[in-house]
Amino acid sequence: MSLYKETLMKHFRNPEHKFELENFSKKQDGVNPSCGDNITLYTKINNSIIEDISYTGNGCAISMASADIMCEVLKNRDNGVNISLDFTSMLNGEDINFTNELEVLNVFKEMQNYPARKSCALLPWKTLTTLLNS
Amino acid sequence: MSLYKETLMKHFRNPEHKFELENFSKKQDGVNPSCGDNITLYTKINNSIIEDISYTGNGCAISMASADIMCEVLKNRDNGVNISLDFTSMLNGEDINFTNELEVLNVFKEMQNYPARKSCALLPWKTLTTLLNS
Amino acid sequence: MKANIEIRKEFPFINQGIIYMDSAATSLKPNCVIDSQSEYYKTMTVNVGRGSSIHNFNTTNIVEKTRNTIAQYLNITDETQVIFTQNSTDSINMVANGWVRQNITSNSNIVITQLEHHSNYVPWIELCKELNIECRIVPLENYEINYSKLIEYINEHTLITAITGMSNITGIETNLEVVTNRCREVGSKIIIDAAQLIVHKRIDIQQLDPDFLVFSAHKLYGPFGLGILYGKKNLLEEMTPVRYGGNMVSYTSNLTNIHYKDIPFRLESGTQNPAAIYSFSSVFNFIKDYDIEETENYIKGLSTYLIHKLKEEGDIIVYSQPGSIISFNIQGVHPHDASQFFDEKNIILRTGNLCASPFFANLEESGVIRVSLGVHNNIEEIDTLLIAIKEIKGFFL
Amino acid sequence: MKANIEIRKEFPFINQGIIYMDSAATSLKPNCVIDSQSEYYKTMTVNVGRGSSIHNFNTTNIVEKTRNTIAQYLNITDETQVIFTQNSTDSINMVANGWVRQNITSNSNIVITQLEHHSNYVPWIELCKELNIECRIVPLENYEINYSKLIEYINEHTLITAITGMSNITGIETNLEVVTNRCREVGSKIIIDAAQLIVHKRIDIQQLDPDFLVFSAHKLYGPFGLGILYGKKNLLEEMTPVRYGGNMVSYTSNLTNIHYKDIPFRLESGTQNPAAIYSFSSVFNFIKDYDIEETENYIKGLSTYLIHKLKEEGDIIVYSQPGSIISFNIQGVHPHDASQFFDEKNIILRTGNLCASPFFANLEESGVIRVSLGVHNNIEEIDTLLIAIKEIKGFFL
Ligand SMILES: Cc1ncc(COP(=O)(O)O)c(C=O)c1O
Ligand SMILES: Cc1ncc(COP(=O)(O)O)c(C=O)c1O
Repeated sequence: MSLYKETLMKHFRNPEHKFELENFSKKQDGVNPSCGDNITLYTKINNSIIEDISYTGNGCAISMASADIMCEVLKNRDNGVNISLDFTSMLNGEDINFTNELEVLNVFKEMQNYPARKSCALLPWKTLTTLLNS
Repeated sequence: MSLYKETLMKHFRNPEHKFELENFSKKQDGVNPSCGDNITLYTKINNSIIEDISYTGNGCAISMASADIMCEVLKNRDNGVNISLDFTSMLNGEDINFTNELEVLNVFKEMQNYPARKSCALLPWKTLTTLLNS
Repeated sequence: MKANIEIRKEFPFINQGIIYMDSAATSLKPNCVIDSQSEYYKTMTVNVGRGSSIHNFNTTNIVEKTRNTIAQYLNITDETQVIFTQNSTDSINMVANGWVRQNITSNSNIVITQLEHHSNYVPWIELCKELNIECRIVPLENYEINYSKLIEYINEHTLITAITGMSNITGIETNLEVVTNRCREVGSKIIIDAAQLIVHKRIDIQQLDPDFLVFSAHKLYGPFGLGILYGKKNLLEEMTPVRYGGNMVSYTSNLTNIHYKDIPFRLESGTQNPAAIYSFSSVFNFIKDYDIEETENYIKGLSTYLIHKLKEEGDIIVYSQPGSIISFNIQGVHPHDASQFFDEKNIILRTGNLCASPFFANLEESGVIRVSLGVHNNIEEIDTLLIAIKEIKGFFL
Repeated sequence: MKANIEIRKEFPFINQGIIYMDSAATSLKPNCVIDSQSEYYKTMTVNVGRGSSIHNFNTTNIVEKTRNTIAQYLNITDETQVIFTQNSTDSINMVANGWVRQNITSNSNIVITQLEHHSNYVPWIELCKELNIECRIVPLENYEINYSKLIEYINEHTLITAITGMSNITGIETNLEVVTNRCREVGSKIIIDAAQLIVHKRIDIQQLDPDFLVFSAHKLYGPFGLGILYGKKNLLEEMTPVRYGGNMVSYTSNLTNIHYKDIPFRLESGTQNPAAIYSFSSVFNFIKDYDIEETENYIKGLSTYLIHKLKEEGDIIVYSQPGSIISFNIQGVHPHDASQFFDEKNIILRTGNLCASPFFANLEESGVIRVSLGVHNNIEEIDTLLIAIKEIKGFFL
C-alpha cells in the first residue's frame, strides 16, 4: 500500500499531539462531510505565532496522521495559512516540494493519485485555515 | 379517412340536437381532460324515461358527432346506462353489434383502431352516465 | 453547419420514416446521448455518493464535471450555483416552495404572464391562493406579452416575477432585458423559465443576470429525468430544501441536530441520476458542431416558408412569427380532427392547448396545431406537412 | 435458478473484472434494462402527454402499461394507486409534505426508528421541528429495532409511523406485521420504506396493507431517476401535490380556477421519464427468471459463509445476520482506511455511515464496511474479499 507510508503510520499509531491543550486560546471543530471524520484543533497563538497546537478527533489513518504531522510542523510558526495553501496545491497535483522542517509533508504527495482520499488529508488543514481566519 | 364516416360528418356538420333544451330537468357538464373538449347535456326525464335530450359544447368532430348521435338514439328511451356500457365495450374492442334504432352507433366501431381518439367518442356517454347516476 | 442529410443520421428516431415536428415537446436525441447513457450503465453503474472508494469517487466526479460543463456553457462563474433537479417543473416548484414561500409577506405580490406554460403558472397561482397573496397575470396583446402592462404590474411589492424566455405556443422570444430591468428597478426577483429558450439561444447568465433560471435536459437533446436550476448564490443558500434525505446530510449529532452540506448538495437529496447526467454531458460536445445562430437561421428559413405557404392557403390563423415554433389553426377544423391526417403521414406534431391554457382564455379556439422545428427538419418535410393541410381542408371545409 | 456463470453474463458491468458488492446502493443493471432504455430513445422518443396523435398515445400507453405491471407485481388491485416519482426520497417527502403536513394537529406525534436511512428520517425530523410536533425515535437494541419500545411509542396520537422494511446497514428485515398491527390498533397511518426490501422479498400489498409504501427502481435492477409511491386510494386523493405544472391539469377556467385530473396524474406533474419507465418494465420480465426465494437462499448461503469466516478471523464486529447485507468493522481499523485495500482488488463495496447516521449514535464506531450481495455474486468473490480483509488486518494491526 503505497498510500500508507511508514512515517504516516507512525504518526497514526503513536500520535504526539493528540490531546486537548491546556489553556488553549482558540479552538476549532472541523468535519469532513464526505465521511464524517471530525477533528478539534486547540491553539495558543501569540502575536500571530502558533506557540502551541494540538488536536483530538476521530477519523481514518490519513486524516489523523495528517493532523499529527501538521501540529508537529506548525509549532512556533506564523505562516500557517501559506503552508496550508501550498499543501492543498500539492495534493491537487502541483509540483511543490517542501524543504527543511516542512519536508515531512512530502509524504502526502502520493495522495495526488488517490483523489478519493484527498479530503481526509486536507481536513486538519482546512480546519486550521478556518481557525486562523476567524 | 376511414375514421370520418359520412354519417359521422353529417351529424358534425348539421347537428340536430345541438342547442340548450328549454325547460330541461337535469343538466350535466363533461370535460375530456386529455384534450379540453367539453360538453353540456340537457335532459327532460320522466319516470326514468329520457323524454328529451340535447347538448351544447366545443370539441372535435368525433366528440360532437357522438353527442348528436347519442341524443338521437336516446330520445324516449329508459336504458341509457346500459347502452352506454355496451358502447364503451364496443370501443374497447368487444364484438358488439347494435341493431334496430341503435344501429347507427356501429359507425363508431372503427374507433377500436384509433385508440388515441376513443375518449372523444366516449365523452358524451360518460357525461350521460354521470347525469343518470346523479 | 453540417449538411442536413448528415445531421439527420445523428438522430436514430427519424430514420424510421418519421417526420418529427415536435421538438418543443422534447428534442430528438442524438446517438451520442443515447449511447453514453448505456455506457454509463455498462461501465460505471455505481451510485454517486461521498463514499471512500475510487469507483465511487469517479462517478461522483462525472457528476461534478458535468455541473462544471453546464456552468461554463451558461457562463456561470461558480458551478455550485447549478442544481440538478428532475425537470423544469421541479426546479420552478423548488423556488416557489423553497424560497418564495419563506420570503413572502402579506402585501407582496407575484407577477406571471398569460403566456406561461402550466409549469410556470400553476405553482404561482396555487401558492398565492394558499397564502392569500395577489397574483398579477400580465395579459396578452396580439398573442404577445403586453409589456406596458408588465411594467405596470411589477411594482415595489412584487417579490418575484416568473416569466418564460420563449413561449411554447407562439415561439416568440420574450424581451428579457425589459423585464429584468423593470425587476431591478423595483427590487423584484426574477425567475426565467428557459425550457424553450435554452435550445434556441446561447444564454449568458452573467449578462442576463436573472435571480433564477430553469430548464430541462430533455429539450436540449438530453435525456428525460434531468432538470437544471440556476440561482444566485445567496438565494440558493437561503433556500429551504423541498426534499430531505440522503447525500445532503453532512453529519448528525444527538439524533436530531442535522447538519447539512453546502449548496449544491443541500438541494439535491436522494439518489441522483448519474446516467442521465453523464449522458447530458455529451450534449455539450454535440452542440459544438452546431453554431446556434446558424442553426436558428436555418430553422427560421424553414418556418418563413411554412408561414408564407399557410397564409397563401387561406382560412388559417397563424399565432407565430418565423422561428422554431409555428402554431396555427385551420378555421373550422378542430385541431384534434386534423391530427388524424398528420398521423397518417407519420408526421409527429402537437395539437391542443399545449399545457398553456391561459393563452386561450380570451380566444375562441381552445387549442392549436403546433409545428416545432429542429435542426433535423428540411423543406421536403414542410412540403409533406402542407399536403396534409390541403387534405384536411379538402375533407372538412 | 440459472447457473451463476450464466447469470453473470446478464450484467455487463461486472464483465470488466469488477467484484460488485454494493447492490444495496444500487443493483446491477441487466442488459435488457440498459437496452430497452436505448430502444425507447431510438424508436419511441416522444414525450408522454395527452395529445391526440397516435405516437403520443402509444408512449402514454407504455407508461400506463408499466403502471399496471407494477400494480400486478405488488398485488395492487387499482393501478391508479401507483405513482411515479423520482426515487424513494422523493416519494417519502411527497407523503410528508402532501399528506402529513395537512393532517397534523398540535398533539399529534410521528414515530420513526433509529434504524432509518436519512431519506426516511430527516424529512420527519424537519417536519416535526417546523410544526413543533413530537417526533418519537424508536431506539435500537442489539442493532435491531426495539419492538417493545416501538409498541409503546406508537399511540393514539401517532399520525404516522415511518419505518424501513429492511435496514440498509444490517440487512435485517423488519417484522412489519407487528408494526402494522400496532398501527391499526391505535389508528396510526404507516409508511413503509421498501427501498431495500423490494429486491429481496415479494411484497403483497393486499396482505401487508400499508397506507403508503415507497421504493426506487434503481435498487430493483432498474434505471436511476424513477421511484414509486403506493398509497391507499383515499389518502392519495387527499394528497396535496408537491409539484404543480404540466400534465396534471384537466382544464382551467377564468385564468385562476384550475381543475386537476384524478390520481395518479394529479401527483405526477412535469415531463415524466418514459424511457426509464419503459426500461423498468423490462425488469419484471427479467425477474421472472429468478425465483425470489431461491435467489435469497443462494445469497444467504454466501453470507453465512462470509459471516462464519469473519468470526473465525477475529477482531471483527459483525452487525448483520445472514442475508444480503453484511456490515462489519475490523476493530482498530477505520473503514475508510480499509477501503483502499478493497479498491486495489477491484472490489466495490461501501464504507461509512451509509446515510443512516442515527444507527451510530450510541456506538463507538462512526461507520462500517458494508458488503451487499446480489444474485451475481459467488463464493470465489467472497474468498477474494476475505483475502483483502486478511491483508488489512496484517497491515494495520
Ligand atoms: C433503506 C433506504 N431507504 C431509502 C433510500 C433512498 O433511496 P433513493 O436514494 O433512491 O431515494 C435508500 C437508499 O439509498 C435506502 O437504503
Ligand atoms: C415553456 C415551458 N416551460 C416549462 C415546461 C415544462 O418542462 P418539463 O415538463 O420538462 O418540466 C415546458 C415543456 O413542457 C415548456 O415548454
